[in-house]
Amino acid sequence: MADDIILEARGLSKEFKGFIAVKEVNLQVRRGTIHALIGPNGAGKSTVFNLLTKFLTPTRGQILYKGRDITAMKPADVALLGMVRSFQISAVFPHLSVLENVRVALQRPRGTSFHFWKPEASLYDLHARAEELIEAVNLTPWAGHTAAELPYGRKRALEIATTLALDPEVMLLDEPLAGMGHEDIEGTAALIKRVSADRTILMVEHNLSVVAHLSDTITVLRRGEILAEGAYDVVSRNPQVMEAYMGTGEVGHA
Amino acid sequence: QVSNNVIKIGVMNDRSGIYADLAGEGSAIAARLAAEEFGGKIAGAPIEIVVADHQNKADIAANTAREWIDAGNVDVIADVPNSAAALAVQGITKDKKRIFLMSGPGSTDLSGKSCSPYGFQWTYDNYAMAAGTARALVEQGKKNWFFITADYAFGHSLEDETTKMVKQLDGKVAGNVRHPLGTADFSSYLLQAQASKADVIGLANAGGDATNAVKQASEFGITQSGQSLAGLLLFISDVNALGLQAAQGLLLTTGFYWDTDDQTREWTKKFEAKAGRKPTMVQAGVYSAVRHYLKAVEAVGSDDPDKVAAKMRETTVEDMFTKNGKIAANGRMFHDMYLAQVKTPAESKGPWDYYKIVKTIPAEQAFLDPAKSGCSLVK
Amino acid sequence: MPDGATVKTAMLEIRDLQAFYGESHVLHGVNIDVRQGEVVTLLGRNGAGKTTTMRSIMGIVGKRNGSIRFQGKELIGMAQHKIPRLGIGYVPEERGIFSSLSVDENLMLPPVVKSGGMTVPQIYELFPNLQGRGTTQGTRLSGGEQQMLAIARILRTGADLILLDEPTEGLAPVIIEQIGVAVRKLKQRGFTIVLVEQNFRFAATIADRHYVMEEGHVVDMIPNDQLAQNMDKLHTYLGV
Amino acid sequence: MFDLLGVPPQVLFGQLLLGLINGSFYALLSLGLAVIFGMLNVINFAHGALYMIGAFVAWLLLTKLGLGYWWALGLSPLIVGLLGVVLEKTMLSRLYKLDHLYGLLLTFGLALIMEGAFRHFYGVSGQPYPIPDALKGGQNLGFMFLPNYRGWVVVASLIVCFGTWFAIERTRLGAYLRAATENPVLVQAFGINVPVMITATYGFGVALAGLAGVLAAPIYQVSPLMGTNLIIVVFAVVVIGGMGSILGAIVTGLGLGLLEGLTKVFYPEASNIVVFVVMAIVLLIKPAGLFGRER
Amino acid sequence: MAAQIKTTDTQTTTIALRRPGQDSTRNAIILGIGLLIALAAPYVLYPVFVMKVLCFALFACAFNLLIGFAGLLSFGHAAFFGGAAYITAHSAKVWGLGPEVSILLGMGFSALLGLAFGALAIRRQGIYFAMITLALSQMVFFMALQLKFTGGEDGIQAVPRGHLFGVIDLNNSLSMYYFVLAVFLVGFAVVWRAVHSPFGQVLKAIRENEPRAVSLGYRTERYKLLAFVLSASLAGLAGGTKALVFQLASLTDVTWQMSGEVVLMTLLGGMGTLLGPVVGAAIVVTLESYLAATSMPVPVVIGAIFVVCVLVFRRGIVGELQARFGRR
Ligand SMILES: Nc1ncnc2c1ncn2[C@@H]1O[C@H](COP(=O)(O)OP(=O)(O)OP(=O)(O)O)[C@@H](O)[C@H]1O
Ligand SMILES: Nc1ncnc2c1ncn2[C@@H]1O[C@H](COP(=O)(O)OP(=O)(O)OP(=O)(O)O)[C@@H](O)[C@H]1O
Ligand SMILES: [Mg+2]
Ligand SMILES: [Mg+2]
Repeated sequence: MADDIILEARGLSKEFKGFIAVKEVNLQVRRGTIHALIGPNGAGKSTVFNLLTKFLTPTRGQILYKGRDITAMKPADVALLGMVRSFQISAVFPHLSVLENVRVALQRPRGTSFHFWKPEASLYDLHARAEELIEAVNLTPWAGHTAAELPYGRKRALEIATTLALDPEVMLLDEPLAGMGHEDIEGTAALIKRVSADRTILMVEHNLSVVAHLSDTITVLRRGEILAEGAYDVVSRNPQVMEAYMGTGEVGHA
Repeated sequence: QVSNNVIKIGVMNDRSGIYADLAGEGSAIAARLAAEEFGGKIAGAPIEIVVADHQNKADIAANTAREWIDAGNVDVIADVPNSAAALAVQGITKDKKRIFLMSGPGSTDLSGKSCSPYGFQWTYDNYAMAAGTARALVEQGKKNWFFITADYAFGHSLEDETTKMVKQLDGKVAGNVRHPLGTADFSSYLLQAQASKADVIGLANAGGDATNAVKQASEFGITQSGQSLAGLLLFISDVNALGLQAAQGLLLTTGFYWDTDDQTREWTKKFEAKAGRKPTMVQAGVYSAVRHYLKAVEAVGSDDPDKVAAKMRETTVEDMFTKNGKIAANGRMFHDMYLAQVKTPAESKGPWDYYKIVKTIPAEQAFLDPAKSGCSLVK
Repeated sequence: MPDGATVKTAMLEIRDLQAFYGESHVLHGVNIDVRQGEVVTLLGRNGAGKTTTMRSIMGIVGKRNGSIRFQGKELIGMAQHKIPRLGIGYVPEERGIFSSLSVDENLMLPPVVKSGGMTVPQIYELFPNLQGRGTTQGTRLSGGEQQMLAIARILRTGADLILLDEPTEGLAPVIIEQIGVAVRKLKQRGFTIVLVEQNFRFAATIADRHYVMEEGHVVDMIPNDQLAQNMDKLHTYLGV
Repeated sequence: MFDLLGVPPQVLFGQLLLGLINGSFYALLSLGLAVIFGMLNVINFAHGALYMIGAFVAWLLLTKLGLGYWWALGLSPLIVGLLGVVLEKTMLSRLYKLDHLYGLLLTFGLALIMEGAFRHFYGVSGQPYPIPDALKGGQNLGFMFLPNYRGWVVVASLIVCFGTWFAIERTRLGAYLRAATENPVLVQAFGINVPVMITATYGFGVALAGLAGVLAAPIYQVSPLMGTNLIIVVFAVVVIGGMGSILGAIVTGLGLGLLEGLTKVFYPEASNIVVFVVMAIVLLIKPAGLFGRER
Repeated sequence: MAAQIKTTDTQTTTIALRRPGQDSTRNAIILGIGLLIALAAPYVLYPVFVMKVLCFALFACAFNLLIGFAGLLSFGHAAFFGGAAYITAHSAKVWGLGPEVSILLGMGFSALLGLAFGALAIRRQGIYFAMITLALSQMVFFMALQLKFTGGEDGIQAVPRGHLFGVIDLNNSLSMYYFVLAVFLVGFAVVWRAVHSPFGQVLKAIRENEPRAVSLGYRTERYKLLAFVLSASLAGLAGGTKALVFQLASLTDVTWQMSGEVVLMTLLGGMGTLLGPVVGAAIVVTLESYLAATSMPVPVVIGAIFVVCVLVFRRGIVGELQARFGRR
């Protein structure tokens, strides 16, 4: 069982000048699952993300990735270990083309990224793989455009493609569907499902129908603490969760 | 025989930077005045004057000098304040065998280890400025010195020369303090100088550093409290900029003062008509040097640099700038210098009436013995 | 259009509004009426021009033509900073919380333009999350908290027309409910609200009428009580 | 009597006092820079040139119109401020939408023009400007002779510095300004006339430089180059204090003045470098500067 | 959403990026013409002048590598340029080393200096970065002024050009010229290659969105630092070469005005374009030598060009031409 745990937080806490944003969080993410992190605004979801990916340093606690303590690592090194994140607000390289966006991620594992004496053509063999990824997120018609030209929803898709390019074992997605139109949501949700096949996904999302549909395990955070954990059916019937997060359910996302 | 049938004089100096006031366009005017005395022509060849701004950059100076000589038929280069620029030009004129008349630069290297058979250092040098003032003051009994020195080669050499002279005359140095180039505030250094109880505070710096130091010395009441202030390299343009209120009482050495005799006054009138102000010693020196050069050309009937240089060395310099000036083997023009004291506002009768000539320093005392200059031309 | 704009005073009248971002023509003749005390939503897909409509009202798009009258005053041609002073408050889509300002400073930033705005205690009551966070740097708040702050600071100003651009984006359902409650309360107090929403289930709980936009045009107007009949149409518009 | 590393205490007191005086100059200049940087995100490279112009305006008022120091103290900052307003309206305001570096480059060009023009017309050796009669003379403090004028400079600059600090940090104005730097469009949409506010800010920041210029005129030579050397040190002060931090600018200005004063006594060779050394150390420990916020 | 996609547009990924064939022929033509001009130049123009242009062009290219492709504005590049000049001059004059070794020493010095500056400055961005580099370079200026070996305001004069590899006499101005041209071409090629390399790609990505690059596993500071060191070394190469051309190293080259000048050259020619800095350097150097003989105040003219460039001409000459003739 323990081997199954790919990512684990033990007693994770984060304080900002006296304000406790995350408090004694123990989180276990099992290999090969989609794990959702939900909770009211300000519950500390993004902060947990930032802690896990080392964009923030925890005040207390320990982070284990594949059994290895990564608490003291730099963010870039965490990514090198195969745990890659997306951002709550879309993060692309605006003046690179869609293809180049993906290629930048693809070129990283090659170890030639410091090679300032090699021609760009040494990267052209990555194009086939990049085009595959772009195809997978339905961006093929946009491949030659610069990322800045894409509509918001497409940028999110591009971000996912870029993240996938690293073929991460663990993907952390912070509100991947936020700001997408209805027409994109379904497609992206399906995409997430598809790519989860051979990897682990930890995501923050407010769109409950998607969360319900996708996730194997749900952890509910409230005021920095874990309120409940389990499958959607269990969690969503928890009265505390209903009070703190779901409300009466009548205005939820379409 | 005149090359290209024109005698072309290149006046190169700083036309917009820190030396623009003491050299600048005024030096060009001075050169033109010299040319006019020959009717603008020698042996049928017209005298032409070109100017360039070296912007105090040695590379621009070098480049301009090279281009002037290679492509512009310039026969002689004059002025070039800023020692770095002058050293660069000296190197080129030496290589290319062209005469170089230095009025602006003060580095003794120019007639020392970097001397050239074609280079003539005319008006002053740092040794003369420093040693002249030091000797005069020590002889007045002001034996205890304190230096406020600009912390780079120029300041160090000015301080060294003065110290040597002071010690040689049984004076002593109470202390010194070094300030960076471009210091605005001297109060801290002045306070240290005051605390040293020295008789004389020697300012081994130049330009804005020197004027700021003088101005603040007066603010802190240095001279009133009995210490003397000696500017080791100050020009009349600096005194003019300071105003007599701040500069009064200051001692300095100069190679020329416009109000010395009728001849200088007469020439100054001509200069002032064109320049709108009185000449500095550098500008007057350009006149004297160019005139001496032209005289030599006239005498030899050719602008061949070797012949002209030889002729220049043979003849003594006689003009409103100096009487009986002699050019030594190292290219140093030996002439009398003056020790001047800045008048008080009450003593001054009007603008530019700034100096009391306290003493004439004979040429042999004013300048370094060529034998000790380190110049390889001196046997 | 089947509304009786003359029954109540029209507070905001938009006629044939054209708007441009540089070369690109984004709005092609938008007509909208909002009456005093109403809650009106603008629905439409991404890029339909909803935000641009709001920005046109505030005078912060590149170029606009047509007519926008607020309480009888023409806004087109008016100096930008005078428009809010007439009593219009704007909560932008991207929230616009200032990172160089603390939460308190963010809250107190917009000048009060009319009396009758909410007091700070009332605001804390509405958005308890904001309480006690006064000295935190504005952008250190979580996404949802920032949204609350953005709404809260406009409520303080006493503006009687409030433009809310996607106020529920990124908010937890329970907070969305709270905001719904808040909007209804504001309506009771006599505020007029124009709201851009993607979440039309939410919109349906609070709005009087819905304008549907597509590619820079208003293509339909559905009163809330006829929503049920028009559900199919709406689904095609929004591509749900 | 005890000596401190060979320096008698009297001398040390004197040096500390002088450091404070210099520091107040730094503070005044870096304050203007900080105000402009904080609000416009522009590093005003022309600050030194405008400081110089402030001094020159005082000199011109005196020589051309016969208006003395006290007139200049009021008029000169006003004139420099107006010049700033014109520069902002005609040039700087076109650059806000672009990378902030363009503001730096523009003001760099402007500085060259202004200094070059003054050099061209007034030469470089500078012009004398007398100490006003009311402030002539000095006090013998026992450990040093303090010219009255220097005392006045400290008092005047400290008052201006803390007045400005108060106006910006302790009133609503400051919040408007900071918000407008970040998102002018939105602040405008709250009903605030941002362009006017920004113009006024630049004018004010520049007027501070002009004021420093007038204060400096009787101490230093009024020369076209007077700003050039100073400005880089002032930049370093602002970096150490934390760019855009008003309080940082003031405190660091004073502090570095003192530190520099001490260096001039103990190790004068390093007195120009000390500021940069401090800067390097501060940046290693606190990259945003002593009082700066990480953005 | 639909409004944005022009469905008539039949873009496919194959034509998505640059079209290598067409682009490289055009590049080859431009470079070929440039090379011909450069080879012929010393017979038409004054060689020392052209050498100066080349040195500054290389300096500007080095600077451009940083601003144009990594988005970092260094306002202290004079420290590398001038610093290397001193080291090269000292090696050649005092230690009597050959020109190639002297230049390499100068360059090595700049690289180390760049490493030190970079380590301090890289932590900040934008204006902060500019200010820090400026202040650090001022430190170098004061050291150059005060240290013994630099000769203070006189600089190091009469630096021997020596014999290249002990054989070719560089005192011959044509040999010197072709040596400088070769140095320039090597430097230029390094910049060109670096920009179009895997490294260049990462650099661009970092400039665009640093946190994202970090999240992809790039240790961005190291990339920026490498770019900085590269740029500093090339600036040093230019400075060292210039010291041999003029046979002198002086304070001028370490002043902050020099740092400003290289910014001007790059801005005028076109930031982020490969040829821009070369064009900009040629214009500024020509202008300066032309102005030297007129009575126009040089700083005013230079300042005015700066202002005009920033206000109306931000793409610079080459950038403007490229925009006009539709090249990316
Ligand atoms: N750097 C910071 N300084 C101070 N407080 C912070 C900081 N970062 C986050 N916080 C606070 O920590 C709490 C958790 O924030 P976080 O962004 O993790 O929330 P979240 O769960 O992601 O919310 P949302 O769903 O709204 O994005 C919030 O109250 C926020 O204000
Ligand atoms: N600053 C801008 N410059 C150019 N085009 C823009 C700009 N802002 C928006 N657009 C374009 O104008 C159109 C309308 O955009 P708008 O933001 O009004 O849409 P929206 O209906 O609010 O969409 P969303 O639901 O995504 O917020 C879109 O095609 C968009 O791409
Ligand atoms: Mg979040
Ligand atoms: Mg919108």
